[in-house]
Amino acid sequence: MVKEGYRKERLDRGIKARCDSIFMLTSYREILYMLLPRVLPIAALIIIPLVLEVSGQVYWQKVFILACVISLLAMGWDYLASVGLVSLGQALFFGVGAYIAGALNHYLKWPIFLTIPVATLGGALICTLLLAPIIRMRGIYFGMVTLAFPLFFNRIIEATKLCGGTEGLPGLTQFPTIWVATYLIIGALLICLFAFRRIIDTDYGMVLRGIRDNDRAIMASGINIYWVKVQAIFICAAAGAFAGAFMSHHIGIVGMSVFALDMSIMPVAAVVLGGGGTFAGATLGTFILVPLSEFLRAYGTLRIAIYSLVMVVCVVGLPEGIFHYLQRKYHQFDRWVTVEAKE
Amino acid sequence: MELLIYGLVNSAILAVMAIGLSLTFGVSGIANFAYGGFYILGAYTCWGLFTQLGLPYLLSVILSMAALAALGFIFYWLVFLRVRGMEISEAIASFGVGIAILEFLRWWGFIGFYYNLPGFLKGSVEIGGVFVDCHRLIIIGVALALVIFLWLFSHYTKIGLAFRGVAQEERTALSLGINSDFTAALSVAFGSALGVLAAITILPTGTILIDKGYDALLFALAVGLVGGLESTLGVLLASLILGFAQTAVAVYGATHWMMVVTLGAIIIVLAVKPSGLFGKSKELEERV
Amino acid sequence: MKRDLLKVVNLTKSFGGVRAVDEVSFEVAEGEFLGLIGPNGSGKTTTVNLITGYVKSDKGKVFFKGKDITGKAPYAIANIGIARSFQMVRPLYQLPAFKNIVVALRSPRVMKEIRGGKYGELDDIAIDLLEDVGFERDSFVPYKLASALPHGYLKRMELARCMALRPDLYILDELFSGMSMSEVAATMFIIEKMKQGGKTVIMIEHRLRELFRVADRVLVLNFGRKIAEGTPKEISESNEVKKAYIGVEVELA
Amino acid sequence: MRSKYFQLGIKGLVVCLILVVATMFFIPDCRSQEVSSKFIVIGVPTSLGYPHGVEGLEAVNMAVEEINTKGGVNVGGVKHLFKVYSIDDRSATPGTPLNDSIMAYEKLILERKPNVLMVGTYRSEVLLGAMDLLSKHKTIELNTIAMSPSMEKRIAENPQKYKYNFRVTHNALQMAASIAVQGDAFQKKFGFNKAFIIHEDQVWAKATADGCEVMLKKKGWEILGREVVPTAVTDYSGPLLKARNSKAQVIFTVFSLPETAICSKQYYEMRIPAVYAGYPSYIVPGHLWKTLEGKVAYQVVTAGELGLVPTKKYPKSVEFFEKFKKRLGHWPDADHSGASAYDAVYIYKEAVERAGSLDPEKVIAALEATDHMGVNGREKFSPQHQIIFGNNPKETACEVTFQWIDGKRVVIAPEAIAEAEIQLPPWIKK
Repeated sequence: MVKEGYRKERLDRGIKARCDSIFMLTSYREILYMLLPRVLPIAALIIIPLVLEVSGQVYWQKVFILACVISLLAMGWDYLASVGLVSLGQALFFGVGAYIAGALNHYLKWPIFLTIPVATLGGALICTLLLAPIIRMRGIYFGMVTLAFPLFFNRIIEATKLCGGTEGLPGLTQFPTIWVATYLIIGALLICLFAFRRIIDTDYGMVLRGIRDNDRAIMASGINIYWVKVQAIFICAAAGAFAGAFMSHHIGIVGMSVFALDMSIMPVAAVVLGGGGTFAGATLGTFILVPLSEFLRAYGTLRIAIYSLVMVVCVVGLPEGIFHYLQRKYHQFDRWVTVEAKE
Repeated sequence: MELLIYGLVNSAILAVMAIGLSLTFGVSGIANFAYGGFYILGAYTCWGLFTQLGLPYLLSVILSMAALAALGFIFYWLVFLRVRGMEISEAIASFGVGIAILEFLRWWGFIGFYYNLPGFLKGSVEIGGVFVDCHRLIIIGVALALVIFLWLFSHYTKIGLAFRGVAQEERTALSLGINSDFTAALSVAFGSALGVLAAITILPTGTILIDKGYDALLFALAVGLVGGLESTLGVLLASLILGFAQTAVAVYGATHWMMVVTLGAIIIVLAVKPSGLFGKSKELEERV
Repeated sequence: MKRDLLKVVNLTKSFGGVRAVDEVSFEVAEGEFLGLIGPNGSGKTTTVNLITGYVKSDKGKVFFKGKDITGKAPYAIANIGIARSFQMVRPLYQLPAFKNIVVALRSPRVMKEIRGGKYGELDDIAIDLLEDVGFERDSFVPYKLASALPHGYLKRMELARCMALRPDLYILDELFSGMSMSEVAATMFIIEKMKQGGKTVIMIEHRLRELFRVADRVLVLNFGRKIAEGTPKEISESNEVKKAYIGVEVELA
Repeated sequence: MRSKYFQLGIKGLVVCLILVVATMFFIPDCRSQEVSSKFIVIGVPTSLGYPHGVEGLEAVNMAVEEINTKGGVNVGGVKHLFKVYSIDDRSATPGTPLNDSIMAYEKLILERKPNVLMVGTYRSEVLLGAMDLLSKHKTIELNTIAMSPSMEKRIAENPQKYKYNFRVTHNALQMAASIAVQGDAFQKKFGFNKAFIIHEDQVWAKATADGCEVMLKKKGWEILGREVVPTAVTDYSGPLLKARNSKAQVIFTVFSLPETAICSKQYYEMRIPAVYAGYPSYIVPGHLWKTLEGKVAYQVVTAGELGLVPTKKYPKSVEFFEKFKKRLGHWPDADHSGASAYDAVYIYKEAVERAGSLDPEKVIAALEATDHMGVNGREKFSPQHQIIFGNNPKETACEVTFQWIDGKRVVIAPEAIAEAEIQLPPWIKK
């Protein structure tokens, strides 16, 4: 692939060079160039469940829903990472949301349309209060504490037999049809995707990103970074808690294993695979990982081994993430130019 | 008395488990999440060499440690080198490798209760009215020996000094002609070998099981986090604290809460002193 | 007599066994321009870090406008009205230069005065501020990513960020370090303007010629201790100061 | 450092990955169409990373092969063959989320359209969650691993909805009854009446221990204490010491996880002056004496299934055990699920033949009327779809109590099939 006497040159496409900050679209092709990458995935998200229905793949519809759920967690992770907080315990948000919705439905018989919002807000509040004391920690240390939190909850529930203990709370109200569930989660996914992208681009989002880059400079600017971080955790936790509440109603049971390690690892892996900082990368990552994991189910226990190896290869071989790679390829082109021989 | 002896045994187990992980982190700043995988892989390698190939026990212990050290070394060049500095990628990549090893072994058929390593000594003794099997006493011995050995190693040998150099200031070490990549790879190798030693010391108390790998990682992390990941003294102290806390809870409360105590300790210690009891990461201490 | 704006009493901090700052006390009056000098490692930056809350002091108190601000968080101190620049500039490299200033404009202290800050308004204020410190208004410079700007510009951007906070007290930590002669001259102009505007400034500097030109009073630190205090003229003639700066030619302004 | 070739390789890999995923999404799965109407499909959703699951599947395969070589099942005059599909629900691995295991169930049901599910999940949580799923898809399941009595409770509450679940193995309460039978033996021979209970933290184990406590108390036992051991613990000295300090004469244990082997070893090393008994199911397998270097000596164990601890008094069990051991190539590791999975296939076969149809409603009716002489004894379902256990294999299904003596499993209870009498460990002075 390396040509003798040539070297590769990488150029931005003209439209990209013009479009980075100021829009000067001059033809429908340029408009398409800008719009397609944004519209196509949304269209795909909305159409895929229909396609799956038509082709009779009921099971893959469920996989699709699972992918959306994980994707919410992954986007929450990405949002939190944009303030420099690396969470390894998305299962905490997921689990708290799931248990609140489960308990409200199981003990108080609240209907779904009440339990999910209450679980989303209440779960976010509880998680924020839990994480607030350790907000000063940075890097992998914050990650390790968040990793320990869900396991801690798991043991607490096991020890105190709270909410059904090891048996869980079975027989929760399920969604009336699969379509309600599907489009509810797709809607949540799209709202999160666009809201997060929007927030990050505002001045407020700038402060968020600034905290990750250099929190000293932000503090010297008189901004209370801890309060901003708390807000970020709240938003991330709300996304996670919604996912949890949704999931417990979707499968109709909530048990201790909502705090399982998989729920923490999957979102992180998805973001790393898809590429962080853009939210779209997180979504792309989950929509690769989750179906891949389902596909590998046929290999039994080997599935996890293959799956984690694929993850390792991607992390090691493509550190920027797939989304950034695709984005670069879309906006740039390579060409070979001759290398002038040295005299 | 029971509390004293079994607390000590428990602490020793935790210390032996954690020391490999903490060594690697202390030298190269790598949290090797594949540790659990190496731990179990080493145990099975030793089992295979000993029972299937019929090698002498000591030889198979040494061979399996050497094999895993080599694997750790290769693992550094293949994986860690490419993601150095990106903490999250490091954690995910190594964790992925660890899971892959464990689940591959499970798929290969290493399930069930056939796999057992002999203890170093049989029989049991009575100390102050409490029966302890000799093997557990040996674990205490191994833990002590390891700590002393590590201290001597890091203070009086050339590689050990290089380790310490890299641990303290990587750039200065580079300018002094220490190859920091080589040293880091060595540290991963060394950590893995210690992991195998830990497995061979601890697992004869039960049987070799895949899930023990996950436990080993969790406990090693717990001890490391409480004590400060890079400090040998911290590991020692943290395993004593956790070991006695667990045993006390088990004896006077319910066994139920053993794990809760461990995880609670992590959360509290990290919230109060983020670098652990004996950690020295200055950047974590600064109020920024 | 003007009242004291900042009062530092017996400030002490040790790192390990070393006493970085040892029983330092001084006051800054309103409208005063205080110079803080000393050889490398004499505890100047640590003193600033202690005042602005980046490092927790072992002993001693800091009063600002008569109120005790010891141990408050850095952002709180910034909001009370002490703005500082950093010796080692670490701007938000991922953001354009003017957005770096907008971050400071979004602090509660400034937002109270601006009220609302309609879309783009903050950007305009930021660009005005950058112009004040010598960024060419109609060029691309204010819009460039901070990571693409040369060091001298970043230093002045730090100054603009301090000004954005509209503080009562400026603490400038080695503003001139790493600047070229012409940049120093340009920045000196801004500093002099600040002095004329009656701003209260604490300035840490190694370029004594420039410092002595503007400073009302100079404080000398060595090994964490205050060894001398006085007008620039007194300081430049002090033997003790000369001893501290062995090998360094002390020039008169 | 990295060569260009390597980078390209990675890019290629990523592209392939995306392509594979895309194809999976859009190409309909054609495997589900190969199922012919001539087959009766048995789905085996279970934990294939654990002995219970693997051996359950093997036992199902063994029974299916036997039936198929004999010509299959006669459904209303038409011969059908059995076909087995399995899926790994990973439910025994602690890190698996609930939804993952339930998805495995759903995948199997939707893609293979099985007539019946066998063996089933490892974790009770998943069993309870799957009950709703089964009633939604109208699929019958014959469980042989999970032991939580909550299943019967739910069936009793809503028989119409949950009628699809049957359990061919014992449940926790029956286990408790068998442990109480052990107690009788101690009482009769040595006059013991002080007990200490240690159990692991699982739903069924808790239920078993509860039941055990009640039944032992009824028989005049004094329960000196109870200890719960969470999963994944490596040191059991705490509970054992408590048991010793309470001066108990018998320690009744309820364990299923393999790491509880440590407890057996520790008990032996610590020379606790109380007999180690109950249901420490990991020391059931025949090779354990060798693996644990004889550190299980004199421990008394109740095994769930007669077929896995055979006794000459019931020839059918020996016959099965030899066949099964030959097929596995080693001693069976699991304490239950092997023999009952084998029986489950025959029970289902007979039910289908009696119903003369594959319609779930009719098959359920036929299953409820089951009366089968299996390897575990005579098997009948209770109204809550649970096999009835008792003390004589000629009348009901049977659990076995044995004691490890000189490397052999010596059956000591129930009386109808006992080969020898119970013995005390030499370190206990009567």
